[in-house]
Parts: sequence; C-alpha cells; structure tokens
Amino acid sequence: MSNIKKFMFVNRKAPYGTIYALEALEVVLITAAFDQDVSLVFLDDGVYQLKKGQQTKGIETKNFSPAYRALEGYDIEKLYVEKESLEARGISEEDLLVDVTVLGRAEMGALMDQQDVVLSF
Amino acid sequence: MSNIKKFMFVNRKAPYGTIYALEALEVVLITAAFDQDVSLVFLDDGVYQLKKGQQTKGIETKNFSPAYRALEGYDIEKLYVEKESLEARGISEEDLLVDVTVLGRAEMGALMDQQDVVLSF
Amino acid sequence: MKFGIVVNEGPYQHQASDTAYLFCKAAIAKGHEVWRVFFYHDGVNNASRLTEPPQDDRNIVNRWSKLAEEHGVDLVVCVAAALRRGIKEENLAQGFRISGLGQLVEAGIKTDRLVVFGD
Amino acid sequence: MKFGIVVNEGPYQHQASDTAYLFCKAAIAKGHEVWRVFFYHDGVNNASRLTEPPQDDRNIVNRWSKLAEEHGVDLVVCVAAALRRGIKEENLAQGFRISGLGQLVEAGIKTDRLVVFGD
Amino acid sequence: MLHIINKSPLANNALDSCLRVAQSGEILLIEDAVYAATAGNAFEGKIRKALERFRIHVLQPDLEARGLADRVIEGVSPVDYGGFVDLTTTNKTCQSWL
Amino acid sequence: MLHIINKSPLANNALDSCLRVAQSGEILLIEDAVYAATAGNAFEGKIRKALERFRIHVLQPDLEARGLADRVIEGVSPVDYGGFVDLTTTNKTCQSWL
Repeated sequence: MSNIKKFMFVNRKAPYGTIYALEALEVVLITAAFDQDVSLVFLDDGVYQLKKGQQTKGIETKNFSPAYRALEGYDIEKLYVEKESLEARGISEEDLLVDVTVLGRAEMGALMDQQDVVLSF
Repeated sequence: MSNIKKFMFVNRKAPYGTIYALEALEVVLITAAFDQDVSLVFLDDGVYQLKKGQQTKGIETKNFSPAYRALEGYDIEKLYVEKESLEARGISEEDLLVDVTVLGRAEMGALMDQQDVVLSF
Repeated sequence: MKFGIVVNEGPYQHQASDTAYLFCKAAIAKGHEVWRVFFYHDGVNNASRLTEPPQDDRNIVNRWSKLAEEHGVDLVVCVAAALRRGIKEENLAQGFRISGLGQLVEAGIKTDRLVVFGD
Repeated sequence: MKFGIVVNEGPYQHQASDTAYLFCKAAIAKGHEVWRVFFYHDGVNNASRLTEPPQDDRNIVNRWSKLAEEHGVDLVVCVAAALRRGIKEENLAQGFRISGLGQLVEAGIKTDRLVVFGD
Repeated sequence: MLHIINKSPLANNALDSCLRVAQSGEILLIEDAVYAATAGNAFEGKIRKALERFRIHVLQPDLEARGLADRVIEGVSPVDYGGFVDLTTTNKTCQSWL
Repeated sequence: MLHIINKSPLANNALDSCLRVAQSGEILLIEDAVYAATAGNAFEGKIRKALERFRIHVLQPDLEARGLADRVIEGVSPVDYGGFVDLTTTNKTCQSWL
C-alpha cells in the first residue's frame, strides 16, 4: 500500500474504572487490518492496563487484559511504556503482561513527534 | 415539619467543562421546596462556579451563573467556600457573584461532619 | 437499614453503575432495604431498553430491571436529565420510571443512608 | 484541508461535543472540508433523535444533523459502542449513520488532520 | 463520616482534597482509587501519613480486578462489597468525593 | 505537534503529563484547561516555565465563559475557534491529552 501512515494510540487511563482502555483496544485491532504502522503507548495510569494477574470475577466484568497478549498475532509489536510512569506506580517490567519497550519521557516525546495520527484515550 | 435533615451539596467541579455544576444547582433549587436545612459548599474547582463576569455567548451555551444570585430568594443562604481553594486559584471574595462564608479547610471538614445527607458533584 | 442510591454515570463508560449495582446486591443480601435508586446526569442512560452489550459481557440495564422485579427496588430516572439525553417512555427499560428531582430529595429524607456513585 | 473529527463523549454531560461542533463550523468557515465526524465511546449518544433539551438551551443533536445536511459532513456512529449504549436505527437522528470502527481508521488515513474531542 | 474515593490519586485531586479538608473518620478506596492503597505508588507516603488520622479501607474486588491484591499498604484494610455496606451503616453519613 | 489540553491543571494530571513528556511544540488550552492560563492560579509557575519550551495558546471563548478573559498570563496567546483551526493546520499532527 502506498498510503501507510504512522498511527499512535496513547493510553493514559486505568482499566475498568472507565471503558476507554477496552474500547481503545478495539480500535487498535481494527487498525491492524488496514496495514498501517501502529504504535501503542502507555503513559500515566495507562501502564496499569498491562498489569499481570487481573482477576475481574469480583466486579462481574470481563477481563480483557489477555487481549494485549493477542496483539502480536495481529502484527502489532510496537508497544512503548514510559519509564517515569512505571516508577511513579512501583510497577516493573516483570509486572507486565507483554514485552514492551521502556522509554524515558524525552524519548517518548520524540517518538510522538514522528507520528502522522495520534489517538489518545 | 418534624423531619428536617441537614443536606449539604458539595460542588468540586468547574462550570461548562461538564454539566455537574448546572445539574447540581437544579437539585438545590428543588431541595429548597422540601423545607430542609440546605448548605452549599464550594471546594477545589467548584469555586470557579461563583466567578463574576461569565460570558458564554462564544461557546453557545447558556450562562447559568445568575441562578446563584437567585438562591437567596429560595431561602438558601448558607454558602460556604473553602479558603485554600480560593487561594490556590488566585480568586478573592470580591471576584464572587454572591456573598459567601469563607471557611478554612478544618472548619469546612467540621461542617461536613455535622450533616445528615451529603451530595457531591 | 433503608438505603437510597444515586447513580450519576451511564452504563459501560464508567464503573459507577456496576459498583452501585454490586453495592445494592450486597446490601440486600445483608437484609437491608434498597428503597430507591435515583438515576441522574448521564446515569439516566442506564434506563435505555435498547442497549445490547456483547454476548460475553454483563447486561447492565437488565441487571437493574431484575433487581427491581425481584426486590421491589424503585428505579427512578430524573425527567429533566433524561429529556436532555434522549431517554423517554418509548425507550425506557422495564422496572424504571421517569419522575422529578423531588424523588431524589425524598430519598435523602426518607432513607437512613444515601450513597452516591459517579465520576 | 480535509479534517476528520472524533467525539468521545455524549451531549450535555461534557463540553467535548460542543467544542467539536464549534471547531467544525470554524473550519468550514475558513474553507476547509470536514470530511467525517466519528462518534465513539459515549459520543454515540450525540446521535439520539429522542433528546429534548430545555427551550433556552442549544440542541446539540439537531446542530449536528444540520451540519451534515448543509455541508455534507459524514456523521458516523460506531456500531459496537452504539449497541452497548442503546443507539440503534430506531432512535437515530437525521444525518447520522451507524457503521464500524474501520470508518475511524479510514478517517485517519484519508484526512489531512484528525482532531479528537473527549474527556 | 465515611469518605468514598473512586479516582486514581496520580490522575485526579479527589483523594488529595479529601485529605486536606476532612480531619478524621474513615476512608474507602474504590474503583480506580484502589491504586492509592498499593505499596510503591508515589502516593504511598501520603497514605501512610493519613493512616495517623483516618481508618482506611480498600475494596478488594477492585484491587483484584487490577491485579494488585498482593500489594496493599500495611494498615489499609481490604473489604468486600458486604464490608462496603457495613461501613455505610456504621458511619452516620457518607460522602463520595467525585 | 499541537498538544490540546482540556482539563483543569489543579484537578487532573493531563497538563502535567504533557509538560513532562513533550519536549517542545505548541500547546492549546481549551475547556476547563483554560484555568491554567490565568494569573494567580497555583499552576502559574509551571506555565511560565513551560513558555521557555512551548508556544502556549488559550481558547478565548472558553476563558470568557468562565469570566477570566482579563487574567491571561503574559506570553500566552488567546485564539478563537478559527485560530484553533489554524493551529491544527500549521502543525503536522495534534494530540488531545484526554
């Protein structure tokens, strides 16, 4: 395709308290089908979306976190997490469901500047 | 009436960005008709609700701030504003649409503890 | 005890309606009465009978309807808030009724505890 | 330029839909094209033909319908988000159509700028 | 009084406001506010200090949903929905800091 | 890049996050974020510092609605909706920090 754009999805919100994380994931999966260059970014409370061990039975809501593991099957492999956001929450890379690239805030800012379309949730 | 309760309405959100301030005011006006003991509290960005000089023509939305001036006509006279919230926003009592009682945070906390019903917006 | 509940956000977007529902179920299980649930602000959207969540997800609207049916909970939707947001008799789910804000104040007066869920 | 717009919140509760609308009007006034407005999350509630705001308030839904009619703006409501929230053909306002998330991606691809309004 | 908080302390000022204004009583952390109850969060120091003035509870099902049930700060008590109900009955009033 | 912020800086971390991550570019404050553009707000110091790295704009109709059009911090430029449109065209991309 001649018309490939760089799409970045910026996830800044925690899961379950609001639906944004879940519905963001639905957009990401669709975007993959359009053969675009897709990056996912997790900042602030968005890093909690990737926390291992989510058990949602008690809140009677579907646990959608396994879907992050399925992203690879859709050729979505660019997952970036901001270092400062992890540190402020006491979350380490080992706590995360999937392999990610950890970037410092300045690197993250530079990556954002290279995008064509930024969708933030 | 034998059944008078102390109702407190806690306003913590700015006007126009969301509808909470406007719809809170609608509840307050109804509550007055039930002959209850009504207090209004303005904390955090809620103090902005009382700012003089609101001009909403540019955002094509109704300016509801004159309604705060009408509260007196409904015998709603207990309006409390937290001192620390005003200071953090550079807002003085002279900036406000209506006469209020300014309370320090500890006094405000004590007042909350005396209520029967607290509705927060 | 007699509880009044206020729900200020619509279904799915925020967790407020879920938490309120699970709170009501737990209160009833403990022998308390949930006298009325008042839906205000976007909370009125919990009363739309047209919602159709995915098969593997909870049905928030039906859960409220069932609670009303099984435990006599009075589900009241604020008329002013509902008109603004397109909730009317024609799309109102079972067990809900549309009424005025006075019903919220009354819940504050007549119940032992009023608990608010929102955003 | 060709614009795509995304609206993530419903009418009245948040200012997002108002700001998006005023942005669209200003863009059109400057000779730009607003190619598509995509309504996602609670934004789908902007498409309810049943809303009835007070007489002295703006009618958010009608404003969008009119924009579509006068300027050929394509108003697309996400089907998955809409089903969850009770927006269907039967309560869909004029000028809106229900379609898939692919329409959002397409807007990102085919427009010069995609601007998001939400909470 | 029971103070109910439902926002992450790193995203929103609700918990900060509650701790500023309320002088004592009980606090229940629900929904996205449960992150405030977890060790390692930048808010932990404020919670430890607040424990001198407040009894603090956290809604266990919300912690589990977020995969953080094993990180509760010492002194914060997990409760289930039944415990939530009990807290609203043992306190004369409750306030949701929305 | 144009960074669009719509939250009050004293209620929500959106503007703080933007200033932490973005290194330069333009910022537009709309809706409840216009409070960040006002003198006397506790966030003023951070805005003055940010002006060294960013061009900062504020949506005038939102300021007027909130009765604060006369308090804009020096160096922050008011724009109308047309100016908002222009900012999205002169920048290659825009990001809404929701």
